[in-house]
Amino acid sequence: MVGIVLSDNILLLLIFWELTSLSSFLLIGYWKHLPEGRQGARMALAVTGSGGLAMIAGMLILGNIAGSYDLSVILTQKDAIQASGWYLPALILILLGAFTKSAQFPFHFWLPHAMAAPTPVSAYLHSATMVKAGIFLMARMWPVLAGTPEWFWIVTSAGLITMVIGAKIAFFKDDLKALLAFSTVSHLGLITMLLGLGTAKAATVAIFHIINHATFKAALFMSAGIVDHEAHTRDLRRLGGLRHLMPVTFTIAGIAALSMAGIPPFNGFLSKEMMLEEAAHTALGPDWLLPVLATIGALFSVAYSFRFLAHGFLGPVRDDYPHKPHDPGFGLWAAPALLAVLVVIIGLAPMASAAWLVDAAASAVTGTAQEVHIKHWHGLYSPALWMSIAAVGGGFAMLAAFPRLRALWDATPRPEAKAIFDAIVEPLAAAARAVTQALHNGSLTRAIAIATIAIAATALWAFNGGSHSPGTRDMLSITPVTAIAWGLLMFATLGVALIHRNRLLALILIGIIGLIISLGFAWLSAPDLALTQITVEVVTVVFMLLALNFLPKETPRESSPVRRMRDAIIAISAGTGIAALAYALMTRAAAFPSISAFHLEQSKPGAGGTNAVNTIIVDFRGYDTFGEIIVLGIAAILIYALAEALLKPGPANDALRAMAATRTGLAGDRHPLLMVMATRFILPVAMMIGVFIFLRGHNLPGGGFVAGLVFAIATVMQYMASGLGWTEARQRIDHHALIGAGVLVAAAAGVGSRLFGAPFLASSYTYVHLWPLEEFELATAAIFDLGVFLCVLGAVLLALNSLSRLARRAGETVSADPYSVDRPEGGN
Amino acid sequence: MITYALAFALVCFGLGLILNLWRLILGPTVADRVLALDTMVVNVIAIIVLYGIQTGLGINFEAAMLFAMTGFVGTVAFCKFLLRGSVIE
Amino acid sequence: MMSHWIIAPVVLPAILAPLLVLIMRNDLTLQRIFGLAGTLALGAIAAALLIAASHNPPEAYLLGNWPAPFGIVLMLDRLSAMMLMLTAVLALVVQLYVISTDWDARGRHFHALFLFQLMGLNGAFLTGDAFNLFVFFEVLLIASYGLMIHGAGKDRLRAGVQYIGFNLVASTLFLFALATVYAVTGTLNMADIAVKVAALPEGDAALIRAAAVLMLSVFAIKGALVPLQFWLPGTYANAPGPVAALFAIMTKVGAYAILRSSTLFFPPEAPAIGSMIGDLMLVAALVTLAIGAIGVLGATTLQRLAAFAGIASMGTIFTAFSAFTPAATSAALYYLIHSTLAMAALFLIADQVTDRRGDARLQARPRIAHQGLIAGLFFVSAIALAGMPPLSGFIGKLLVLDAMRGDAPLIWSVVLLSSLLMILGFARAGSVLFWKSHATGDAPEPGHPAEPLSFVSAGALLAALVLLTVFAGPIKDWIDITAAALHQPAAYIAANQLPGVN
Amino acid sequence: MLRRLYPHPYLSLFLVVTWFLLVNQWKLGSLVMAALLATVIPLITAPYWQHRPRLNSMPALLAYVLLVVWDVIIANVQVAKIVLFMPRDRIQSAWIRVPIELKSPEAIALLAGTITMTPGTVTADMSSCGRVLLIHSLHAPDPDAIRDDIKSRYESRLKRIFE
Amino acid sequence: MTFALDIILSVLLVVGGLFGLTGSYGLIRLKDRMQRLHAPTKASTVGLGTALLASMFHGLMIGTGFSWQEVLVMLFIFVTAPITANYLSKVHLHSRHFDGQIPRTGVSRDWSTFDDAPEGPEPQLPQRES
Amino acid sequence: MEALIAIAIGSLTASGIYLMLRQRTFPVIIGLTLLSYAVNVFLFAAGRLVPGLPAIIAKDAAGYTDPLPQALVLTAIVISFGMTAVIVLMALGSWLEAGHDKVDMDEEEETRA
Ligand code: NA
Ligand code: NA
Repeated sequence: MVGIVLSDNILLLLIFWELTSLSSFLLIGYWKHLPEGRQGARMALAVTGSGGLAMIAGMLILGNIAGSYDLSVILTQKDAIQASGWYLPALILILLGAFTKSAQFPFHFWLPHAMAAPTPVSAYLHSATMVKAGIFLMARMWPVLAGTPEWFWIVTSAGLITMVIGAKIAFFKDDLKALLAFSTVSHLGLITMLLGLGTAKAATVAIFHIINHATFKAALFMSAGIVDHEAHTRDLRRLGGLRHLMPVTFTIAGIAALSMAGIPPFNGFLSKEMMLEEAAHTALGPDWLLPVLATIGALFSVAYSFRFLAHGFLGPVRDDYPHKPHDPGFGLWAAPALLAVLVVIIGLAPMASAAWLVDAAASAVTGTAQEVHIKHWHGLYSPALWMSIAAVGGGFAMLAAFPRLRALWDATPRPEAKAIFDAIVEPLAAAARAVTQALHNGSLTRAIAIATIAIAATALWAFNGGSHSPGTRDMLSITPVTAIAWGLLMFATLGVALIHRNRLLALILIGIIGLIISLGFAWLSAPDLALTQITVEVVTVVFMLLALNFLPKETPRESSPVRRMRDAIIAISAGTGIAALAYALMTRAAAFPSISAFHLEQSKPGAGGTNAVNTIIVDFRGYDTFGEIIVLGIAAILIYALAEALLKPGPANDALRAMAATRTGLAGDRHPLLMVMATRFILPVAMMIGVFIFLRGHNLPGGGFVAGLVFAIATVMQYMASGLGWTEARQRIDHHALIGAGVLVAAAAGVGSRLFGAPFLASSYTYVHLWPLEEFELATAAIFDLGVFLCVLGAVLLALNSLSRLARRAGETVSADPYSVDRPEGGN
Repeated sequence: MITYALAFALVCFGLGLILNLWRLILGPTVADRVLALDTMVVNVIAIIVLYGIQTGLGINFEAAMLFAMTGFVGTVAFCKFLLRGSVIE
Repeated sequence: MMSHWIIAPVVLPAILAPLLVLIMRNDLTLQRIFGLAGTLALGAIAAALLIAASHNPPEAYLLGNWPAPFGIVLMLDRLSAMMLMLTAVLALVVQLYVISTDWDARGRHFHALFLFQLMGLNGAFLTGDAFNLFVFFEVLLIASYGLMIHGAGKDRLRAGVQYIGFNLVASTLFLFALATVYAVTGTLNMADIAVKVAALPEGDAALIRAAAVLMLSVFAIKGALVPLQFWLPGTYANAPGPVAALFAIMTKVGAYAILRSSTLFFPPEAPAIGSMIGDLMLVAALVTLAIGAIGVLGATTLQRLAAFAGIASMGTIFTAFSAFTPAATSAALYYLIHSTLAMAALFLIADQVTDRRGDARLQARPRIAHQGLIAGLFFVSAIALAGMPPLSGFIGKLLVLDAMRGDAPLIWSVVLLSSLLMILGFARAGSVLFWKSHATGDAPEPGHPAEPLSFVSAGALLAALVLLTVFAGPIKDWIDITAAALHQPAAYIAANQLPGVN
Repeated sequence: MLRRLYPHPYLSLFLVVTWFLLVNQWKLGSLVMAALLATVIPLITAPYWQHRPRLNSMPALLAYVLLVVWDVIIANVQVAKIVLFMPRDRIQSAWIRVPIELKSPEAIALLAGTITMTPGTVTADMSSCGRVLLIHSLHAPDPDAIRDDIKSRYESRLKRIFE
Repeated sequence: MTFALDIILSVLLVVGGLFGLTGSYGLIRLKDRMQRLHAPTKASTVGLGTALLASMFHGLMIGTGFSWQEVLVMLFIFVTAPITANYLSKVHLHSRHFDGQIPRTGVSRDWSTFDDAPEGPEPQLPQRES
Repeated sequence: MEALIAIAIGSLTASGIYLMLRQRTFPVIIGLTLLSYAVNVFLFAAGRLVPGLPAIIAKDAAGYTDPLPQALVLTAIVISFGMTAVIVLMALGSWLEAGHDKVDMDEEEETRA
């Protein structure tokens, strides 16, 4: 509140503005145990919140036009702003904010629901202050926005309609608080209307009425609170006759209510007269329209003010109050009493008591010095006088006719705000849910399809957006063997897509693909790739076989021919794109010399190895490799952790146990003698080769990674020969330790360099002549490679171990003998 | 002379690959297909060896050795899968 | 002189995590102590680097002492330092939460994976090498797979398969892009790529444009930019609460990578690239924002609501990026910090609700223990995410709106309307979860063990938002300089001391 | 002690040779490395080969190997003939059971391997008691002859070498 | 000398090629699945062996000296071929395709492939905490 | 030859994507394997095709192929190896937990958590 009045930067102003929305939300929502409390809160937030957003846009537009967000600056830009084409949008947006906040027509419906909050205090906070934020804002923006026809028409008519509707509804409300709430709406309408007129005089009157309204409305709310507190009801139908039981309260409420009705000599009368005066001299469409409507509004407010008094305090004392009321202690009525006094003082001596305040405020609002002249008597010929008299008379008449009017009112159907709100929000939410769930329906395949199409299309679009000159490198000739190998590759590749539902067959074809690609690497001067690809490929296949042992061996045919066709088209278009890209790249020379020239040149002198590929991965780009082995390490512990989780009691564990029951139809001789005997020789030899490949890696194809996989494969042979369980039972391998040690060794190799002030992974090497050893090289890169070796080995073994533990839970047993045929004499 | 002999040998093993593929298509049993794959590996190793002669770089020992190893492990893995389900039981 | 501290955010977890696996894998208490110590240390290092970066020009760290562009360089500049700091703060809070709620006891190796995750994130933020960025993407991804399925369970595993599957496609795409970039420019060092792309012969324009689209698509997948966002809700909703909170930074990795690449080596200034990226990004970003907001209103659970709020925030960030002006970038960066913390907070709160109700479906249920406190926390984070005042979300939104005067009407209406939807969504969710539960008159469930630390964690994040708001001025000034530097990458490139470049 | 260090001396010896084959040079320096590995690796794999097979005479084993190599060459010419030229319906394959007296598993394995590599025969299976081999012969007009040939030509020698 | 080498090499290459082709051809030509097992296990292996032999001599030609590494490859394929054949035969037997043709063992126990003996009792493994 | 390689890469990609669009985890994994084959070859091809000139430094070498893409492919192979292993086990896990190996979630599952 304070913020809205004081803040000079409109962005800051917006913050406070939205804050009021939130505090309303909290204020109302605090009574969350009442459904209407929740509803009111949500409605208030929705309405004022959206208004606030509109306001933001409007303010930003103003700021853009004015070139500053300082209110002081903006206020000087009236002409620029009203001349700008953005004026109308800005005006509408800002008024949306103001109207929603101040419950102006057509947003008048939320306020009374907000009043559900049972204590008059919070109700008061709303009606008397919170909602005035809108008024204040219109007042604040008045200098730059007002004065145009758009402003006049929108603001004045909104205010006028609100005034009439609010007053009318208030008249029929039985709940004291609701009555006061709608009267507030009505008075806000009145003030809005005055601001809409756009004249400095009207604005001044508006200010004056704001002050008056604050005083008598506060007093009334508090009195209502006292009544509620005493009689335990606020229902006018159950009250009456209170003047005998609580005279003090009656006096206070009486003064305030009469002021609200605009009865002299109270302050409400003064501002109302001035309002009617203004209305009388302004034309909205036909000359008579504005005065007449203003009078009707005044008439209704007289009516509900009198009803408030008559049905609440006059009449006979009843014996059926929920609780016998009497005047409360001084503490409770002090405040309203003080306000009532103010009402009287301002009413009697406005110039002495309130003029200075009005002048100050009015000057601030209009931006020009204002001198208000408040008179009790405007003379016999003042139309306001007769309009007032008409209003008062009509008011009495309506009160007299209340029962019949009430019947009429109850008969006429009215839209219930809550219903309207729900009718708007709930379908919206439902629609949102529908859209969301339709979009995010958990289909990965669809997501991938969409992504593929989108990315391929965008890439094509981007490609066409630039010029492309075809490559000029001369191409490689096709030899019979290469042609054949290519044929095999193509067959296997397309074959997999066709027969993939036979999963084992698919794996065999994968084997072919891996084989041919490795061959291709070997042929195209990439021995290291050949080694890596083939070893990785076989370990992968073993891994998939292990998994396939649990999974279904067949993939059911689920997708319709149409779907398959669609997928094929997507796949082929993407494939074509990639093929074209690959062709374009292979057939052209790079626009600039590759950085790898440096690697070739520095491989021996700089990194101390003749295998440039290896020196790149352990030295020039050792950091990549460092990350790479960490990926492997993580993969392994992830698999381990997952296996652990699956082995815990739960559906997976049950599924595994269930499999144990169905282990039938297996061949015998699970550990054939031939294999076991051969392995006894192959295993050591394979290890020997692993060491060899490791040591040579720096200078010739090989290196830590391949060596690690060779060791892993050798171990797999041992596993296949006598079983993982049997093997590990005889020699325990701590896979975690291998992985951890591997990463640490690699890191140490890198950090070690720091001891010499060199950066991470800076390597050094030296040649050692040490009889009787042949000259060999000592490179820190080799230590790094050792880390790689350990990590790879550990990762593969840990993964295999995890799978094997699942298998054992599924009924696999560990044999006691290395091979399964009976042991002849001579042991194993 | 060697050049021709080389070319001849290469073509022989190349044709071998095609025949292996043919068996792989015919099947009829999975074992036949595994056998075909296993023979492919042998032929591919031969091609690598011959390629070492052709380029004059000498044998790509590591490749030949690892292809042999992985070929063996792969074949046994498939067989164990068919016999026992679990490969490293 | 080269500050070795630049590598510390990567090496520290890389050494600590294996130790957890190696020595303490069977002692959760030790894991907690050392894990926490590690995160704290990372925070301290990040702070030091942040200070260093704010006072010095971008600094290159030559790994292996090989000169750029031949070796791999780490680059410390204001942006990377900022991301490091953000990560550290988030990590610390999440870790406290995990420990206080015993989440780490529900599976193995949580803290090791957690540290590896941080290593991957830090590596990605620090690297100055395109391929190395791929490597650390993989590190942070595989760690995230581990965290995502921590504790397993049917839904989590199935969502996990989707998450990893989709990301593996992304990784493949990344490699296609990198290969193309290398084949055309012959280099991998980001600064060097920038130099080469700027000087590219016209005939290569089409190829580099395609490469740019492929690479940015990868980052867009991480950043959940429509139509590549489908992986996000399922993943975040099924991940363990605290992990989802940590993942708040994952989408920002995508944002970071897009910002870095599209300001450094695929800038609008490059003749081959031009306005291409901005045009694409704006459209996608606005749709993302809309879909996110709609999702917030239509969400069925609190987790999904948080996830969609996250998507919406990415939409806001990318909308601002697409302008390629320092002002917009700066606004986006401010909003990035805000949304990371706010999203994380909401996920932690959602976890508290789930912990007490068994799920966090948006249905009225009996009161839960500590309902008032949780509701309060929810309310604050909702304000932040919906972009209502007084919290940083509102400021961030204002900054973005202000910076996007270009196509104001469209952008503003999308941004404002989506915030309206989000306000409605959050209001609905809040009243259903915490208010209707009063309506169903049942008494609250008997005392749920109060884990003060868990509330402290969520509270700390919200407190951070308050600070972000209170010190919006200075922070914004700092970010303004950062953004300006991004759009003037000369200093960044110079720090690489490329041969033949000034 | 030495037995502890070298659980399978012949294996170690074999590994030394292997190393030289690998490094493809016959230098003293290589010998040191070879010795090192030939010591360490068998120690690592020892748990998987606990019992130490009897080996009566190394020369005899080498002689056996040479014999087999020769037979392999012959065998292949024969097999090649059958494969290439013999009409398919004239090929008379047969399953043959070969009872064996060999006890040492190493020896049995060696025999089985030999059978597979030599004249059109393949060791298909073995009885669960390890006393009988199941052999498939590509072209065996007279199965018994093949069985006797195997026993006399190979098994007897292996018996002498290993038992 | 080099001429002699030429001859040796060429012969080895041609012979190797022929054997290799024979092996693969047999894989196609032979009609019975057990028969098919013979061709590759022998012919192809020998074909490769011969090619390796050629490669060893080739070392002399290019002056890097007689190359010994090939011996290891040879050794490896000769040791593993029988195992492969053994496993594949077992698969065939397990497929029950040859039931009736296969002779009895003549001893108490059946052929091991058919003899899915109750797997040995689980030995007490030290409970490993990987 | 370049054309053939390009076609091979394209086919691997196409098959890979087609399988990624299947509805069970196993084909999806196979598809991923194909995709990483495709991208590895693509990355390798980015160094152009050079037979007979491995990047092993030697005095008498006629020249060298570009070693850098090879190094990158090595890294890529290893990483996708780890990733494949992980997704294989995750697929296995979800099969064991869920009792089916469908990739897509139905709406109920998707919106449950
Ligand atoms: Na990935
Ligand atoms: Na991949």
